[in-house]
Amino acid sequence: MKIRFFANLRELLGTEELDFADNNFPSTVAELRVLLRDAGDEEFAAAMADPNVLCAVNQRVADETLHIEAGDEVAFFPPMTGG
Amino acid sequence: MKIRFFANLRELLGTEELDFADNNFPSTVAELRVLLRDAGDEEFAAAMADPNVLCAVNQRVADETLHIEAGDEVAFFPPMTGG
Amino acid sequence: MFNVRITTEAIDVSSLLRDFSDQDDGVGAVVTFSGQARGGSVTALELEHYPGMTEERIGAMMRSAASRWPVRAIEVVHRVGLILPRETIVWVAASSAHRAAAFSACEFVMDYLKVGAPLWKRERDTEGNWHWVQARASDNDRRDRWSAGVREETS
Amino acid sequence: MFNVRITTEAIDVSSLLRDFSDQDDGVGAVVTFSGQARGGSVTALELEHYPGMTEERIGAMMRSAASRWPVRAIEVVHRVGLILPRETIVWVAASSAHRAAAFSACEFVMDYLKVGAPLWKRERDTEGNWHWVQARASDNDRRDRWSAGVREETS
Repeated sequence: MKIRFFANLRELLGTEELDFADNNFPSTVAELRVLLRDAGDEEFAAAMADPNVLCAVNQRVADETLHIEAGDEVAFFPPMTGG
Repeated sequence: MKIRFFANLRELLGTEELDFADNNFPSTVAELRVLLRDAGDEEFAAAMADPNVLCAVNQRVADETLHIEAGDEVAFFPPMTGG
Repeated sequence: MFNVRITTEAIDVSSLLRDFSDQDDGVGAVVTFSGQARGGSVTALELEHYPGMTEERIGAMMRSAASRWPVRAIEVVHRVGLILPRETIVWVAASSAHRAAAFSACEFVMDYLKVGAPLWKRERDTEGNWHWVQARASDNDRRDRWSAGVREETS
Repeated sequence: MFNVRITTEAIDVSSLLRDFSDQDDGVGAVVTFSGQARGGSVTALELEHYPGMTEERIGAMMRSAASRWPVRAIEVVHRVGLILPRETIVWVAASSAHRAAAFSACEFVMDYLKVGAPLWKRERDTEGNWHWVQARASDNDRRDRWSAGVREETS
């Protein structure tokens, strides 16, 4: 299962996508955030803990308690600044 | 002194302008309305008495009590419907 | 900065927008309104205006908008004479560094113009008869809400 | 009727307005917003987006606007990639038989887009360094006023 990162998270991580083996997949957004802290440096870990950093599951901004399932499209990004 | 008429008032009167001898000029907008009733037919007279019909003095919508002076630019017209 | 024009020529909104957007060095936000003649049972419009007073009144509306919001430029072009369905009757554009200001200024000028600029419209029906358009109370309501102060408090 | 497009090409607001105005047989009112990159201390912008989700989110905003006001058509074009000062970042157009609906729908979509469409902006300063733009609380405030219900009551 792939997890996508955008904007400064992508930069901090140095990649736009991480691969997760499906059997290790956490069950909620909150749990995924904890797991991901080790994927990058301290600044990235802090971003994962920042409630302003959003998680989208299947292209919808998701609640921390949402259950993630195999095949879901998951992404993390900072507050949006388009327009 | 000339008085201008627009839209349906112009049509009712059959002209876009009436000439008033300065010495006969009434002192307020309200008095001018009364004087003008005889300038056209009954429908025109009714329009002159209609408070929805506006009078502009020097290109500003005027209160009924405004004093008209020689040299003023006076016009009557219905509610505006531009745009 | 403030430009008002009354014209008997067809209004080309596309070129107006190009010129309005280009006049400034990246102003931020541009909001435009264009009002077109509708078709259906109306086969033509004719617009009459009070020359001089129309420009003066619209100019005052633009200055009033600029005193309420930080706008960079406002432009109004209003067509008069015979207008066919689909043709543009009026164009209003406002620019600002802030999008809320551009939206408010454009809508404010349009709301005031509808009821406060000396222009009159008559419509030709399918049988060729002309009828003067009656003023609508709802247009007065839209203007009056700008003085109620509610909108500013929520903006 | 509802059209959203994300593009790396320059946005030509003039031709967009021509096409948008022409698509309909005299709809009445057309309101447009265009946001341009400002100059000054920012020498360039770069816009990144989440493909697919961006279109889906903006589409949902357009449908939401259409459920609140009687709009005929709404169009959004958003540029991504490198954008220079004065170039257009975003275009929103709304048409309706009623001007108030066109104004509201256009501003509503723009206010939601600013905070709810997955796009991110970074700026290049005069020394060539890039900085991510921080989200502004005022943008959230502008979106939230649409759910406060105040504006509808005054419209």
